[in-house]
Amino acid sequence: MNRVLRLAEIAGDTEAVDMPAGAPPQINPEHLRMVEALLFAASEPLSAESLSGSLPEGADIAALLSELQQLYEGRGVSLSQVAGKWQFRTAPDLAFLLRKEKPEQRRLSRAAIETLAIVAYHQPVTRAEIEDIRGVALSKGTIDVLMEVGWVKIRGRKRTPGRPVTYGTTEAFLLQFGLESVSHLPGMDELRAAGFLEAVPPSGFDIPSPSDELAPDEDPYEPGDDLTDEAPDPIS
Amino acid sequence: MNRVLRLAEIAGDTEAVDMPAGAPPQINPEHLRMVEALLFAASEPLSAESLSGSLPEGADIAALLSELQQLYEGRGVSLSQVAGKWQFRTAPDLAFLLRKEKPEQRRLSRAAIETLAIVAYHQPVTRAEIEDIRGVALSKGTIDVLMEVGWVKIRGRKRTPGRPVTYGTTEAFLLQFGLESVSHLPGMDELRAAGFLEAVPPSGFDIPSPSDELAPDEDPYEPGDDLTDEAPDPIS
Amino acid sequence: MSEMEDNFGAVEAVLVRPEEAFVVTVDGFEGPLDLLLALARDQKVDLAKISILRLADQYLEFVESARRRNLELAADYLVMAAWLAYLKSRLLLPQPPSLDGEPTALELAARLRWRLQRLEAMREAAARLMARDRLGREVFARGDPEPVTVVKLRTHTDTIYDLLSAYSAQRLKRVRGNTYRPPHAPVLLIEEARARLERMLGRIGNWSGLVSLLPADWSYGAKRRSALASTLLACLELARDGRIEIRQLKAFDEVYVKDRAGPAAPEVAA
Repeated sequence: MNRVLRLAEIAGDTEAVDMPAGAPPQINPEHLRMVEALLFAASEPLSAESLSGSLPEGADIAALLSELQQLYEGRGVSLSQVAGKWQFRTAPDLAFLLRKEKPEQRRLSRAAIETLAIVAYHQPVTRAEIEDIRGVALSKGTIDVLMEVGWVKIRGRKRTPGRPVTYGTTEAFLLQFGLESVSHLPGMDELRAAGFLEAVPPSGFDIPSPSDELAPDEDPYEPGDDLTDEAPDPIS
Repeated sequence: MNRVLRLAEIAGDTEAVDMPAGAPPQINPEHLRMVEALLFAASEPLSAESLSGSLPEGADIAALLSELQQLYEGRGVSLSQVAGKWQFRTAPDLAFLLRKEKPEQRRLSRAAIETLAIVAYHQPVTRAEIEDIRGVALSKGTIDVLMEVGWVKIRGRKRTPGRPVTYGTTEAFLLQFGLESVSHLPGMDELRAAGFLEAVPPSGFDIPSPSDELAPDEDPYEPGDDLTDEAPDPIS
Repeated sequence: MSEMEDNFGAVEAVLVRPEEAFVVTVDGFEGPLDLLLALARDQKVDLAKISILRLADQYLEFVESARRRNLELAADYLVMAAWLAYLKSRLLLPQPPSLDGEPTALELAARLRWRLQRLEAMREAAARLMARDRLGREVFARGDPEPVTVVKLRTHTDTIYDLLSAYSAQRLKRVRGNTYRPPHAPVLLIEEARARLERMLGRIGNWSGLVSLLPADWSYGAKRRSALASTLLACLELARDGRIEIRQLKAFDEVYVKDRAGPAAPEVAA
């Protein structure tokens, strides 16, 4: 009931409806309109901070966002949290309506899709580690394709002999797949618990979790570095 | 009340709320969601016909649009009709949110400040007179810049062959330079006292006393006049 | 432990030799591990409980049948076959007591099992990922965003001081400019005259008059005076350098120039 009243208040005139006593955090309807307009107008997701910057001092941005999210629940457009930011997107179940003559996106090969998943779940990960998981050499173009699409980036270098570069996913990846962060990847917890995110079979080692933070044995990537992205080949 | 109930129905589950008997045109909440998503994702305004084409047979598009319009009334986003087509736009009163003001400090070029000074002291003054005083042809943009900044305006036309327009300074000019009126511009003695001129200026050197009043040989400027602001070019 | 790593690492290093950057797929398999995984699925048991011995047999059989069909297998498939044959033989033999860190056959088998499970887990993860609603495919952002417009708030820093000093300086300059402006005489620089003469060397006739060497458009008025002086000085410099000879019969008389490198007298230098 409370909910409906607040909806009415937002939709119509403010005076007419009394806020029920004991209503949860006071939502300023003007602020709500502003957040709505800002998110609606933007072509990119907006962070809570950047929204704050456009709102009057003291606006409770977290409460406003959660109110707005509720307001749009079940509607044709919904407020989603992606890459730690906020964006209005059409409801997924209406895909049939909107998926029209959209130019077919470049089809990724099976190898590229697997590699993308391995980079996403295992990041930071080196080329050698990807090859170890797949049990096959990565063909030259696979990572290039993923970098070209903008989903994978070089994030650092591993502090091991040869200092191989490490790969990770980008913000564009999170936006594309509608993920709040890499720790929200589907099935992440199960994979971690089963030890499949490790380089060796689990035997009581610490279990790493993918993160955008530099790993303890990772250095930030400096573009000035030479571009060899592999450890010296032990064979050749 | 009816309105609020329908809002709740759209926002939440459909079963829970009974439509009051005798409710106006039956709005199918699924259809409403579809119209909402279509309009949101469209890159240009959509006509009722083209919306119809995407909706299931028999959807009452007029009722849906009017319902959607009511739903967004007073919100941060509104459904508006332009040239017979429909689109979501941010509420006009929130336009200020979508405008960022970026302060920028500028200085006039040497030629521009010289020209400005000549206009100020010698007004009403024609382009040819400015060129004569400066001894250099005025480059095309110089007066435009001063007019754009808002410090120089066309004030009249000189009663001479070709009726060239005359320039003068504006209110904004006085504000910028802290002058009460153009007649308060310092004269020869004051310029000398302030050290801008040497004690004994060259012979034949004089400083005019400018005025806002129309000069005896000046006609007021009528915007209806043809827009040539120059005397006919004697060469071409 | 570390030796087990090394041991296994060696096999893997061969499996992923970078020079085999293009992978020959065997009946659509992406490498030996992929093939093993497909064979393991045939056993229709949980991968964790898969019989490595049976898997090795299936794999070796597959390789054998490929060979019978004259299919050329990529080297890494053969390396895997050799390794599986080795593992199989060790699994069949009675387990020797573990030598100082050397992985046992059972450990090697367990590790292979784990790698198959991990690959399958990643495959499933990839499938789940690709099944998500994707932006621009299933879900859409605002089709017609209203971008933030940046309005430049210009403020001018020009002051009354700037205005008055520009005006005074400009007026003074102009007034002075009208009273005395030193006329600019045309000047042919000595360097230019010399450069010109040097270009003419070899083409100057015997004892040409200096006046005939002046540039055509410098042959009258103030320009002639400047050109004459510069050319004379340039001639003196060239004469000093021994490249021409100069002669004048008497003061104020015509000056004559002879090209020492001229075609008429090539070996005069002596």
